[in-house]
Amino acid sequence: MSAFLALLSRDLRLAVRQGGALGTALGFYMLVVTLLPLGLGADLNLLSRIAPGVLWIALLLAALLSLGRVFSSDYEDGTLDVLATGRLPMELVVGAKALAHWISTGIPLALMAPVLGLLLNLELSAYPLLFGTMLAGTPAISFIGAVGAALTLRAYRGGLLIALLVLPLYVPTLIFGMAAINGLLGASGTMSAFLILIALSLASVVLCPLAAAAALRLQMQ
Amino acid sequence: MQQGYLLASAGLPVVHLRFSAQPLRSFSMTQTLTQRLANPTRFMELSASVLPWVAGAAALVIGYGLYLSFFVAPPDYLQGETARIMFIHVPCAWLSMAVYAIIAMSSFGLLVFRHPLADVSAKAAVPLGAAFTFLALVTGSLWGRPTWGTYWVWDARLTSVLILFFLYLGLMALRSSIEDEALASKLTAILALVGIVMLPIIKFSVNFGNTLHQPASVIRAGGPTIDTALLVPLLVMAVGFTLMFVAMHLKAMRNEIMRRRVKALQLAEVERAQASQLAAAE
Amino acid sequence: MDLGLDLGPHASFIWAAYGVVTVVIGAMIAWLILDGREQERRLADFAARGVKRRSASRA
Amino acid sequence: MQLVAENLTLERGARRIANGVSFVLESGTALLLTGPNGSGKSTLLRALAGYLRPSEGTVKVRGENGAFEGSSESGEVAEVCHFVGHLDGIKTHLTVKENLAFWATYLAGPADAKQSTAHRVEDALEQFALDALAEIPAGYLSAGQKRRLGLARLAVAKRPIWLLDEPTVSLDVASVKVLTDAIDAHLKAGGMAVIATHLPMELASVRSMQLGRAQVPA
Repeated sequence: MSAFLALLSRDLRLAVRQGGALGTALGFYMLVVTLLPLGLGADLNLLSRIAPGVLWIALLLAALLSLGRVFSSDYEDGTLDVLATGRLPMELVVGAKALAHWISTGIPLALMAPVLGLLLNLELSAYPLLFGTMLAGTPAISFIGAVGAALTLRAYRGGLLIALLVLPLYVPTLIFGMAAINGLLGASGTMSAFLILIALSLASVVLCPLAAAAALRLQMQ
Repeated sequence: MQQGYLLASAGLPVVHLRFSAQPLRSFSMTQTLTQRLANPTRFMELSASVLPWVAGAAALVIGYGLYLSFFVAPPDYLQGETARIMFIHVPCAWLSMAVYAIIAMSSFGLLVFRHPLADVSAKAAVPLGAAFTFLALVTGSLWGRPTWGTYWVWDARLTSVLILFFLYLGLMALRSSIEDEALASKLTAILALVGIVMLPIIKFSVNFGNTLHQPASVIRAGGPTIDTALLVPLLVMAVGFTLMFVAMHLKAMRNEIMRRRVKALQLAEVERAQASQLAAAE
Repeated sequence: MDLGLDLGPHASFIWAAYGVVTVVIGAMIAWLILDGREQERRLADFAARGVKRRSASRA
Repeated sequence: MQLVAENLTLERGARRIANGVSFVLESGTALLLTGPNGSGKSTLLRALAGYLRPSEGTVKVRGENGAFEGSSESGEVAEVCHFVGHLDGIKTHLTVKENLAFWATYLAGPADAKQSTAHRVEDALEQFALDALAEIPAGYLSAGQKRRLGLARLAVAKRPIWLLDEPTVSLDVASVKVLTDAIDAHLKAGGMAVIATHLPMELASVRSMQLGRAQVPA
């Protein structure tokens, strides 16, 4: 456990020291949300109706930006080789790194979403819900994304390839994330989509490290 | 011949089945039937004799199916003549999913059993599956225009087939962007397995929205709801397309095995050139 | 395109659907055959020059 | 303890790198792998660490009485070895001390329980003459200093098998001495080392194995 925590805290510390990655992701997030009303026309009613979807899609894209570096920096400087000689199974190495990505990128993006909601004329009452569903859905984004990052570690054209591999796999997260907000906001007030979203995140936390670890082991030969 | 070593040890008298670009080295009587079928050389012999028959059967069945679909099947009482698109749309849609299942099974065979033919099968099937998925989308949209009045609706089934198409594209893109072919095979296999786990979840999520599509009508409890006059041509076409896919898959696998043999030969030539250079230097 | 068939007002959609399927599948079959010929040619070329694979020489 | 390689055949892509390599390494001895570039030294080390799965043969660890303790295939060899490859495994945004402290926690095993992490880090800093640089971000170090930092990892956690790939590259004479002293102390304490090098190393108890060119087919 101490090895897991050591790795987690090292990755978080690096994220803070390097700083740039988070700033870029947040800036990108803001920019996409700004561009969409410019492209769609600034009809406030339309915007408030599509706001949850816009915020989710922009968040997916912003998270995707920072995913490429999750394993590649450790691969390039030889750290991954040494991590593999630890007592921590590769699955937990992946888990620690994906968790660090969630904490350092997923949570800040989720925190940012309500602020951007202002730009999209989203009702104030929706903010806690929006933040809550994003908090519930972003682990799936980090962990599914980790699989894509692991698969493309040694691929040329890594960045674009990750998007092609991972975005189709984000479809359930997107749909249930949207449905969760609509369900909670709507008159029905149904929780089912929100619960499914949580289940999706939990399942990806458990299953994705298996695939990512297998992919990493193959590439360390 | 052997490299220098400190302590001699006898070579293990075990036949190792492993993935390689070449056929297995030697065969003993202890091999099981599946191992023997796994031998690419054996596969080449078998497929050479089977392929013409499968291809011929596919041509005959599809020909008969086309005759049925155009000259025997009556127009649908609701959709009229356009229902004839169903006879090619449904087989393509069926193959789009069946081929992905074959890829997933082959991937499993490669990763778990290191079956030497499994990767050849997976690699050969991906472009074929992508093509059938593409055809399912195009024919579906051409069917949708007269029926729904629009080329595309965001209905659950169409959307899942579209995402399936993206998964196929991902498999092709990943394989083509990794230089080491053995590594590319295994990573693509992992992606294919991730895909097969995600597909039902994607389907389920997409179903969360409303569906305009007609509910599954061929296979369902209580018997098919399609009129037999339409069902017979549909089934004939489905069988024909499946046979055609089998023939194409066999041919693509044969090509892939030959391509790998060519690579092995090229490599052998490089090594030989190196050796003669070395001998000349000494 | 008159085969003695009257496919109604939407005939063009039906022909387009069958046409696309024919073209795509035809292209795939053509590619498979040409690719197969190319590989056979290269193998025959190696055989003519007497180059053998590592495994073949040992078996 | 013994490190046993049996009839290893290694392949990279479709290329055969090593064929039928076997050796037994006893406690207290080092094995020098020599040979020209491309002769498979690095590949062999990676196979010993368990990164590369041999296409034939096995790597095993045996205990004092010759009992089987683990194989590289199942990762048990990796857990008892230090691997120092061409890359140093250093994070340039962390200080020298933070780099070592991370590895000290991450790589620690039961053998390290007696000493605190901080203590082990201090020892390693001292041993590899890095104490003056402890608070400096690793990105500012020279190539030789980075190499020393990478090698200092050997001292922060006790592991019986050291796998070193060209460890003397970019080290000055004094640092090479520090390294050979560290290896000698490790061997004296019952450890083992497999070292790929193109330079001779003066060690107390050493055998060497010459790797030839990749084998050419008949």
